[in-house]
Amino acid sequence: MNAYDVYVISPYLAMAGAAILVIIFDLALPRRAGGLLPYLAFMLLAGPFVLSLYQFYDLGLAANLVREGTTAESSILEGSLSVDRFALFFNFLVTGSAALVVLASTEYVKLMPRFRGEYFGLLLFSATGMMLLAAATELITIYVALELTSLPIAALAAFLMSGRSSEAGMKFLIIGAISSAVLLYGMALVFGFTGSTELSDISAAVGHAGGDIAFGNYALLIGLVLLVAGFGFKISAAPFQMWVPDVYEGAPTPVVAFLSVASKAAGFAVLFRVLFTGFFDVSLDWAVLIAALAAASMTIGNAVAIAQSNIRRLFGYSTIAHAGYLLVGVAAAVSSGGSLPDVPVFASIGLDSVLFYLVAYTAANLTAFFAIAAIGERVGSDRISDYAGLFSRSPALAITLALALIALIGVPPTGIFIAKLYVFTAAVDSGLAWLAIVGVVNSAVSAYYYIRIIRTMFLQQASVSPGAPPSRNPAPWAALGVAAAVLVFLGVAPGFVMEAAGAAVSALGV
Amino acid sequence: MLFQDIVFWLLSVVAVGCALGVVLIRDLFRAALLLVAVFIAVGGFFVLLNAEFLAVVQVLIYAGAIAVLIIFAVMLTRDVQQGNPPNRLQIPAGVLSALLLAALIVVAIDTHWSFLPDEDRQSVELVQTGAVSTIPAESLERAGVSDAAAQEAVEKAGLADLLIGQYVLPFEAVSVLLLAALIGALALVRPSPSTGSEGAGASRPGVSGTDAD
Amino acid sequence: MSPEFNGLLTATVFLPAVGAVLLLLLRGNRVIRGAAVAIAVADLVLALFVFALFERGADAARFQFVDQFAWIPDVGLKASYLLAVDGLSAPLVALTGLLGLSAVLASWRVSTRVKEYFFWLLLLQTAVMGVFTALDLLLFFLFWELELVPMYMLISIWGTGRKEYSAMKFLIFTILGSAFMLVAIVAVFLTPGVGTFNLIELSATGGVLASAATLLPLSWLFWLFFVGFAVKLPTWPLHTWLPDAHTDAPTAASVMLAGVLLKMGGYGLLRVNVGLFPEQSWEFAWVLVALGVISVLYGAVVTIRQTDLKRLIAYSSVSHMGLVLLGIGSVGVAGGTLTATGLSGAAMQLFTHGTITGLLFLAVGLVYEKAHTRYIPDLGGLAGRMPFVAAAMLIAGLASLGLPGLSGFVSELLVFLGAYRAYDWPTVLAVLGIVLAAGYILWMMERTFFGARRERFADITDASLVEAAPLALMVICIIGIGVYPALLTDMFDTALEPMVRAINGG
Amino acid sequence: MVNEALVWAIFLLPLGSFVLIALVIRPFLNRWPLLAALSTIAALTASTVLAAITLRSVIVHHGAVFLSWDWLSYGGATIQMGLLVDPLTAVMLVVVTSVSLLIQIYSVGYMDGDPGLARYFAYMSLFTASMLGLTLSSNIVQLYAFWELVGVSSYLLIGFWHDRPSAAAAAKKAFIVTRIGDVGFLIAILYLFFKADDFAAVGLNAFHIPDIWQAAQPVAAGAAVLGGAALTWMALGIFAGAAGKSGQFPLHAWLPDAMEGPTPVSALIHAATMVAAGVFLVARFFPVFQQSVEAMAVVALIGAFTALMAATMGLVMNDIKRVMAYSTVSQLGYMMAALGLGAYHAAIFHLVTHAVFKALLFLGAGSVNHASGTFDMTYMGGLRKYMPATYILVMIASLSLIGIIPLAGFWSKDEILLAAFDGNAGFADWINIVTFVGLIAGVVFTAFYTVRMVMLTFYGEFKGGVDQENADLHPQPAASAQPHADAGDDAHDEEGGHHGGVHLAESPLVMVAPMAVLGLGAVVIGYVINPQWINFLGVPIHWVTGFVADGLHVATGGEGHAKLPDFDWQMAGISTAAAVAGALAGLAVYGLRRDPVREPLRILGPLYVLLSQKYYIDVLYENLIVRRSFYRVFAALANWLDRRLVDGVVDLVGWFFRNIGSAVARLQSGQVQAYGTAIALGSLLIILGFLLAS
Amino acid sequence: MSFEAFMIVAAVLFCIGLYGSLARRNVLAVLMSIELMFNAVNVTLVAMAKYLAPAGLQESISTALTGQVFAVFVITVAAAEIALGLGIVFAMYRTNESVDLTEASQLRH
Repeated sequence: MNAYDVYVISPYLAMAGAAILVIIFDLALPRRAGGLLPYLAFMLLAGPFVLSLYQFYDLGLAANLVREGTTAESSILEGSLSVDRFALFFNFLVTGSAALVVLASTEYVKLMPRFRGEYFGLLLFSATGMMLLAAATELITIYVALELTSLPIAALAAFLMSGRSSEAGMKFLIIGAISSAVLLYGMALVFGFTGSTELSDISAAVGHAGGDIAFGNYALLIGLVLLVAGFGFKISAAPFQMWVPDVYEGAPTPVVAFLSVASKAAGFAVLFRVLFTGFFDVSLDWAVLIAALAAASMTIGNAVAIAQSNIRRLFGYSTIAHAGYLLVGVAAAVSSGGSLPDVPVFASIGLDSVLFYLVAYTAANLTAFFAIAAIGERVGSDRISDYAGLFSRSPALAITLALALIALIGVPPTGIFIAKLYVFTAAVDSGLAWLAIVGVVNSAVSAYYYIRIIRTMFLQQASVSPGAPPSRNPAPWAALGVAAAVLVFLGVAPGFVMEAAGAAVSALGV
Repeated sequence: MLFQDIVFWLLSVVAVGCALGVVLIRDLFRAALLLVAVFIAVGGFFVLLNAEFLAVVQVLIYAGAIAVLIIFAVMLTRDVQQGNPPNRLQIPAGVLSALLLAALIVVAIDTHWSFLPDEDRQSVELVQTGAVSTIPAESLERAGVSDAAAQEAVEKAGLADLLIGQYVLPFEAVSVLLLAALIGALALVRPSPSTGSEGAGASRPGVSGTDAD
Repeated sequence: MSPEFNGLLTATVFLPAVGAVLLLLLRGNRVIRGAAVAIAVADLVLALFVFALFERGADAARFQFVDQFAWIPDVGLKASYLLAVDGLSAPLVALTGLLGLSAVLASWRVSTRVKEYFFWLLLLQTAVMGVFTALDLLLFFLFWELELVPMYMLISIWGTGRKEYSAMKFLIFTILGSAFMLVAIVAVFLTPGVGTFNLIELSATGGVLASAATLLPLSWLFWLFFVGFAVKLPTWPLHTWLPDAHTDAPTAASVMLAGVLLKMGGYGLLRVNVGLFPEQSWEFAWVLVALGVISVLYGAVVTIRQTDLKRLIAYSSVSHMGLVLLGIGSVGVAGGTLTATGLSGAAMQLFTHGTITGLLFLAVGLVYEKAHTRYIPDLGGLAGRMPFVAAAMLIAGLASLGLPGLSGFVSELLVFLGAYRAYDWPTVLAVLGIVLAAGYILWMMERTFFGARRERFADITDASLVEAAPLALMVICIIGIGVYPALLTDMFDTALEPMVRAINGG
Repeated sequence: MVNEALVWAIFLLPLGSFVLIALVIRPFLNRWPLLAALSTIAALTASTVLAAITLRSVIVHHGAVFLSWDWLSYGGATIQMGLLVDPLTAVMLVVVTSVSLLIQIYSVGYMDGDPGLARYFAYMSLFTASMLGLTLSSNIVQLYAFWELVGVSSYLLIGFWHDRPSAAAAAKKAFIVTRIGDVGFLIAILYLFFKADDFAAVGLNAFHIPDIWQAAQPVAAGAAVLGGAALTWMALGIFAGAAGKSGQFPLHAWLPDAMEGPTPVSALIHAATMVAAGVFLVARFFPVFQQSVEAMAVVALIGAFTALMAATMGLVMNDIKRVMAYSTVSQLGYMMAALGLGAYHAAIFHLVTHAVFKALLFLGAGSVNHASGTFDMTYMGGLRKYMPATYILVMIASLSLIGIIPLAGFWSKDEILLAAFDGNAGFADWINIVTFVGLIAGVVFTAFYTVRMVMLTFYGEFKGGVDQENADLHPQPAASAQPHADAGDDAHDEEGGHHGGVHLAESPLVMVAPMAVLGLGAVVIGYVINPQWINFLGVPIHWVTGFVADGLHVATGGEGHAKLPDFDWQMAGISTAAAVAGALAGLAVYGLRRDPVREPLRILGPLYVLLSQKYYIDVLYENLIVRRSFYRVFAALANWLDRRLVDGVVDLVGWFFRNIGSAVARLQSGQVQAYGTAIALGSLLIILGFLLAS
Repeated sequence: MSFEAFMIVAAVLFCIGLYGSLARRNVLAVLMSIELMFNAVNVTLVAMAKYLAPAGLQESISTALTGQVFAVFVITVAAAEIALGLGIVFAMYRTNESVDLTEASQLRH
C-alpha cells in the first residue's frame, strides 16, 4: 500500500473520516453548539466530493485510476477496485444525496435529544459503503461494502427508539442478514466454480463454462440466482421487496429518503458491476430473469400501492415499482440482436438509461421525502387522509410534493419522464417491447395513487386542526428546493446528465 | 485418512445435531449452548481443512465472544421463561429449506468443479497450513517445491500479507464497518436521558409513525 | 438540424403559461379575471396572426413559422424543440385561441379559488397549443401529457357531481392511451436510419419508415399510436371516460375538453397515423371505418337516452368524432384514386365540432348557471326567458346535425363524400346517424327551450354581455365556415395533399 | 339574356331582409315590429318584380346558367355556387315571390299584436330566401343546402309558438321526418361524387345539375355515365327527399301536424311553396328520372296512392286546417303522379294553380279563425253571413280545388288526369290502370271533403267558436295529441289559434285584399296562362305547359318544341263527372243531415275510426317504432350496455386493481420472517424456472 | 472426507439456519440461526480453498488462501452484524417489552 493507493481510495477515506469527525465533534462540542452539527457534516461532505472531482479530472482519458504495474501509479488494489467514471458517477450521486439528506435532517434531528453525531456519522458511514460498492470489482470487497451500506441504515432505522422505529430496524437487519447469508452462499458458489473473487477472473471462467442448462452449470446457476436475490434485497425488487414498506413506514423520514435513493443506487451499481463485468457471457440467461423481476416489481409495487393509506408505506411500494422500471433498463442492456443469435450484445443505452433514471429518481424521491418530512412535522401524521387541505395550509410544500408525485408518474416536464422514456426506448431497442408495454401500462396505473395524494392535498378540506407553524430553518427548505430544481432541470435539459451517464457506462468496459 | 474421516463424520454429526437443536428446542439458553457446540464443531472442520488460523478465530470470536454476547442477551431479555416457540411459518420454512438443500446438494455433486491438480496439492496445503507460521524448508522440499522463487512464494504467502496487501481495502472497510456497528449498537442501547425508554421522537406521531394504522 | 427561430409560435404557445404564472402574483378576483381575459385575448390575437399570416400559395412552404433548436443532445435520444404549423394545425391553433378565450369568459362567475382556476385554465391552453404546434414527437408527447394535470385539476376541483371519479377516469384513460403511444414513439425513433423525433423529417421522408426495418412491425406502430389517439378522440369502445368527464367538468373545462382536447386525438391520427403510416392507413382503413360507423350510430343511439344536458352533448361528441374516423377511413379507397375529400372532412370536422360543441357547452353552462339544473325533464320553456341562449343553442344544434350554411354541414358532407367512395354501405349507415342527430338535438331543444314556460324559471334572465360574447364568437365562426368553407379547406388541403400523394403512391 | 345580378337580387333581397331583422330590428328595434313587416314586404315586392322580369327574359331568351364561385373543389368535382335559370325556375320564382308577398301582407293583419312579430317576419324572410335559393340552384349540393334551409325555416315557423308543446313537437316531427327522406337525397349526392371521375372523364361536373342531366342521357357509343340500376337507385334517393318534403306516403305524417304553425305559414309553406319543392326537385331531375322506368313507376304509384289516401283522411278531419293539409298532401300526390307518368308540364302547371288556390284556402281558414277563434269546424257554421268576402273567396278556391270548370284547378288537374288516362308507355298496364283509378277516385273524395268543409264552416248555425270549445274542453284540460306535452302546465287558454275570443266579423282589409288577389288568380290562372283551344288575350295555346315542357325538351337535348297532348273533352267530362258526383254526395250528406252536431260519417263505423286515426300510421310511427321499439327498447338497451357493459368493464378493471392491491397487501402480514420466506420462495422459484426452461 | 461431503454438510447447516431464521419467534434464536448460515458459508469457502483450483494459482500461490481470507471477512462482518443486531434487539425490547418477532408486526399491510 503506497501513497498512490491512498490517493485512489481517498474519497472513501474522506467520507469515513467525515463520519468519524462528526462523531468526535459531537462529543467535543458543547451541547449548545449541537445545532451546528449538520452544517459541519455538510461541509465535511465537501471532502469526498472534491476528491472525487479531482479524481474525475485526473482520470482524463484513462479508463481507471487503479492500474496494474510497478510504477508509482500502480496499485495493489488492482482487481478489487475500479476507480472509473462509473464509480465516480455514483460518488457524485451518493455525496449529493447524502448532502441533501444531511441538510434536510437539520430540523429532524432536533427531535433527538442525543446521538446527533452518531446519526450523521452513521449516515456517512453508510455513504462510504455505497461509494465503495460502486467501485468494488471483487466479491469480498463487494460483500464488505454491502454490509457497510446496510448495517448503519439498520441502526438508523431503529434510531427513533420508538416501537415502530425499532421494529423497522429489526426487520431491516434480519432480512438484511438473511439475504446477505444467501448472497454469501451465492458468492461462495461462484468463487468455488471460478476459483476467484475478482470479477475479471470470474468473467473469464464464466465464459468457458459451456453446458446445456442455463449459465452452464448448477453452481453458476444457483450462485447467480442467490447473488441476484441478495442484490434484489438491496434494490428492493420483487420478490425480495417485502421489507420495504414496513421499513419505510417505521424508519425516520430522512433515513428512508437516503435508503430509497442512495442505497438503491448503490445496489444497482453493484448489480451492474457483477452482472456486466462478471457474468456478461451468460447475460442472455440472466436478462430473462431480470426482465421477469422487472415486470413483477412494477406490477406488484403499483398494484399494492393503490391500496395504501399511509404515505410512507405508499412510497415503499412506489419504490418497488421504480425498481421495476430500472430493471427494465438493466434487462434492456442485453440484446441478442447481434449477428450470432446466441452471443449477447451489450446495448449501452440500457445502462445509460438506468443511470439517468437513478439520478432523476433520486431527485424526485428526495423531493418527495423532504416534503413528507416537513409535512409530517406540520400535520403530525403520515396518513394520506390527513393531508387533506394541505394546499391551503402549506402551499409550497403541497406544490413541491405534487411536483414530485407528478414526476414519479412520469409526466413531463420532469426528469423521470425523460428517464422512463429513455428506459422504455432502451427496452424496445433490445426487443423487449412487451416489457416496455408492461412498463408504460404500469406507469399509467401508478397515476391513480399518485394523483390521489395530489387530490387529497389540493381538493379536500382539512380534517385535522392545523399543526405546527412552518419551520423557519432554511436548510430543509434549501434541500427541498435543490432536489425539486434538479428534478425539473433534468426534465428540461437532460443532456448533461445523459452524457455523464453514457461516459459512466462506457467505463464498465463490457 | 481414516482417522480424519472419522473425525469429520463425528464433527458432522455434532454440528448438524446441535444445529438442529439450536433451531428446534424451546429453551433459548440451551439453544445458545448448542450453538457454541456448533461453532466448535465448525472450528474442527476448519482444522480438517488446513485452516488452523480460522479454527482459532472461530473458537475465539464465535464460541468465545459472539456466543457469550448472545447468552448475555438471552439472560437480559426476560423472555427466557417463555422460551423460543416456533411461529406459523414452520411448514413453509421447512419445505423451502428442504428444497433449497436439495438444490444445494445437487450443486455440490453435479457441478464439474475444477479440482486442484495433484501436483499443486501439497504446495497449496503448505501455503494454507503455513498461512500463519513459518514453513520448514524440508516440508517445502517434500512437497516438491524446489526452485527458490517458488519456495519464497510459498514462504511469503500468508493471511496477514493478503489482509494488508491485496485485501487491504476490504480490511479497512470492515474496520469501518465494525466501528459503525459499534457506534450504532451503542447509540441504540444507551437509554435516552430525558424520556427514559421512549425516545423523544415518539411523541411526534408524524415523525415516528406511532399513530394507529 | 438547422436552428431557426421565428418566435411567433413560441409566443403563442407559451404566452398563456407565462400569463398563468404571472397571475399567481396578482391579488383580487376581479384583477385576476381581467388579467386572464387579457392574456386569452392576446393569445387569440397571436393565434389569429398565425392563421392569417400563414402563406397559402401553391409554392409556400408546407411548414411555416418554424421555431427549432436542439433540446436533447444526441445521446440515445436526439430531440429538438421544434414548433411549426402547416395547413392542418394552423386552423386548430386558431381554434384553440378562440375556445381559450371563450373558456376564460365562460368562467367569469367562478368564485372559488379563482387564481388557481385561471392558472390551470391558461396552462391547459399552453399544453393544447403545444400539441398542435410541436413537430417533434417527443415534444408533442410532452405537451400531450402536460395537458392532463390542468384538466384533472379543473374537473376535480371545480366540477360537479362525481367529479373526482370522473377526473380520475379521464386521467387514467388518457395516460393508458398515451402509454401505448409512447412505446410507438420510441420504436419509431429507434428504427435504424431514422433516429429522429422530427415529424417533418419523418413525414417528408414518408417512405423511410416503410422501407426501414422497424423494431416493431409497422402495423404494430400504427395501432399503438392509434390507441393513444383513439382514447382521446374518443372512439367506441374507449369512450366511457368522456361522458363522465364532460358531465362533471365545469363549463370552461367542458368547452376546452370537447372543443380542443378531443381534437388532439383526431389531429394525432391525421398527423401521425396517416402522415407516417400511409400504407397501414390504407390497409386498416376498414377498421377505422368500422369503428367510426359504430361510434357514430352507437353514440347517437345512446345520446337519445340521456337526460343530463351535458351528458347528452358528450355522447353526441362520441357520435360526431366517429365521423372523424370515418373521414380518415376514406383513405381506404381503391389504390391510387384517393382525394383529400375525406381527410379534409375529418380535419374540418375537428374544427367545426370544436366550435359547435364549444358553443353547446357554453350555452348549457349558462342554462345550468341560471336554472340550476341540467336534468332535461326539469327544464322547459326557457326560450322565452333566454332567447339569445336558445338561439345560440339552436344554431349549434342545427350545425351539429349538419344543416347547410352552418359549419357542421361542410365537414359532414366532405366526410361522407370521401368515405362513400371507399366504403359505400358503411357510409350510408353513418348517414343515418345524422337523422338520429336531428332526433336528439331537436328533442333536446324541444324539452329544454320550448314548451310551456315554467313558473320557477320566471326570473331567469338572458345572457349578459360577457356571457354572450363567447357565444356570439362561436356563432360567427359556425356561420362563417358554413358559408365559406374554403377558408379552412384550402389550408387543410395544403397539408393533406402530401399525405394523399403518399397513399396514392404507396 | 337575363342579368345575373338581377337574379341574384331576387334571392338576396329576402335574405338581406332576414339579416336586417335578425341583427338589427329584432335585437334593437323590437318595439316597432312593423319595421320587420315593412322590410320583408319591401324586399319581396322588389323580388316579385325582378322575378317577373326574369320570367319575361327567360321566355324571350330561354334559360341561362350562371356559375358564380367555387365553394369547394375535390377530386375533379367542384361544388360551384351558381344560378340555373330555366323555365321551371322562372315559373317557380314568380309563384314563390308573388304568393309569398301576398301572404306577408296578409300576415300583417293576421299576426297583429303577436309579441314575436319581428321574429316571424325574420323567419318568413329566411324561408322565402331559402326557397328562392332552392329554385335557383345550379348545383346539387347548393340545392341540397337550400333544401335543408327551407326545412329549417319550416321547423322554425311551425314551432313559432314554441311555448306551445304541440307546436314544438310538430316542428320537431316535421324536421325529422323530412330529414329521413333527405338521407336518400344525400346518398344520391354521395353517389354522384363517387362517379365524379367518370363525369370528369367526359368533361362534366358531377355536381352541376345540367351536367347531371347530360350524364343521364343515353349516348350512342357505350353506356351513359349514369345508368342502369345505379341510376334508378339514385333517382329513388332523390325521390325519397322529395317525398319527405312533399308529404308523400310514407313520409306524409308530419304535414298535418305542421298546421300548428301560424296560418299564413301554413298557407305559404305547407300549401303553396315548400311542400311543392318536392315536386320541383323531381322535376328538376326529371331528365334523370326519365331514364328509369322503375323510378318513374314508383313515383307514379306513390303519387297516386298518396293522392287517394290523403283525400280519404281529409274526409273526417274536424280541424279545418287539417282538412286542407290532407288536401295538400293529396294534391301533391297528383303532381307526383303526373311526374311519374311523364307529364312534366302538367305537374308544374298544377303546382302553379295549386299554389294559388290552396294559399287562398288557407288564408280563408285564417280569416275564419280570425272571426271564430278556432279551427275546429264543429264549432263553426253559418259564417257565410258574417264574412261574405271570405265566403266567396273560399268558395272560389274550393271549386277550383274540386276541379270545376273554368276555375284554375280544373285545367291543371285535367291535364294530369289526361296524362294518367294516356298512361306512360313504358309502364306495365296495371300500373297505368291503378294510377288512373286512384287519381279519379281521389277527385271524388276531394270534392266530397271540400264540400263538407264549406258546409260545416259557412252553412248552418254558428256553434259558438272558441268560447264553446273552451267550455267543452274545460273539464278535461288540454288533452293534447302530442306526446311530450306537459298537460296542464300550459297556461294558454286557446287551443286552436292565438286570437282570443270570438268576434264574428269580416277580417280587415289587409287580410282580405291579398285573398282577393289570390281569388282572382284562382279564377283566371288556369285558362288565361294556359289556353286550351285558341290563343287567348295574346297568350298562345298551352303557354305555360309548353313553356316548361320546352325547357325540359331543351335540357334533354331536344330540338324545337315539345309535343303536348291536346285538350280532351272526353277526359274533361269524366273528371267533371267525378267531381260533381263527389260534390253532390257531400251536399247530400251535409245539406240534408238532421243532427247538426253529430258527424254523419260516423255511420261508417270502424272505417270512420280508421280514417280519423289516420290509418294508425302516426301511432305506428310514433308509438310503435319510435317510442316503444326504438326509444324504450333499442336505445335503452344501448344505453344500458354502455353503462353496464362498456363502462362496467372499465370499472371492473379499476375495482380489480384496487382490490388486488389490497389482497396482496394482506400478504404483507408484518411478520418479518414471512418476508424472508418470500425471498427463499422467490429464489427457489427462479431456480425452478431456469431448470424447467433449460 | 471428500469435498462433496463438506459441501453437503455445509449445505445442511445452511438450510437448518435458514429454517431457524424463518421459523422461530424469538429474535435471538433468529440471530443464532443466521450465525449458523454464516458458519455454513465459511465451511463452504474453506473447503473450496482446500479442494478446488483457484484461478491464477500459477502466477501467485497466495490465491490458495482466497477462500480463507473470505472466511475471515465473513467472521468479522458476522461479528459486527451480531453486535448491531443485539443493539437493535435491546432497543426493541425496551420499547416493545418483547423479543418476539411475531408480535413485532405493527408495521404491516
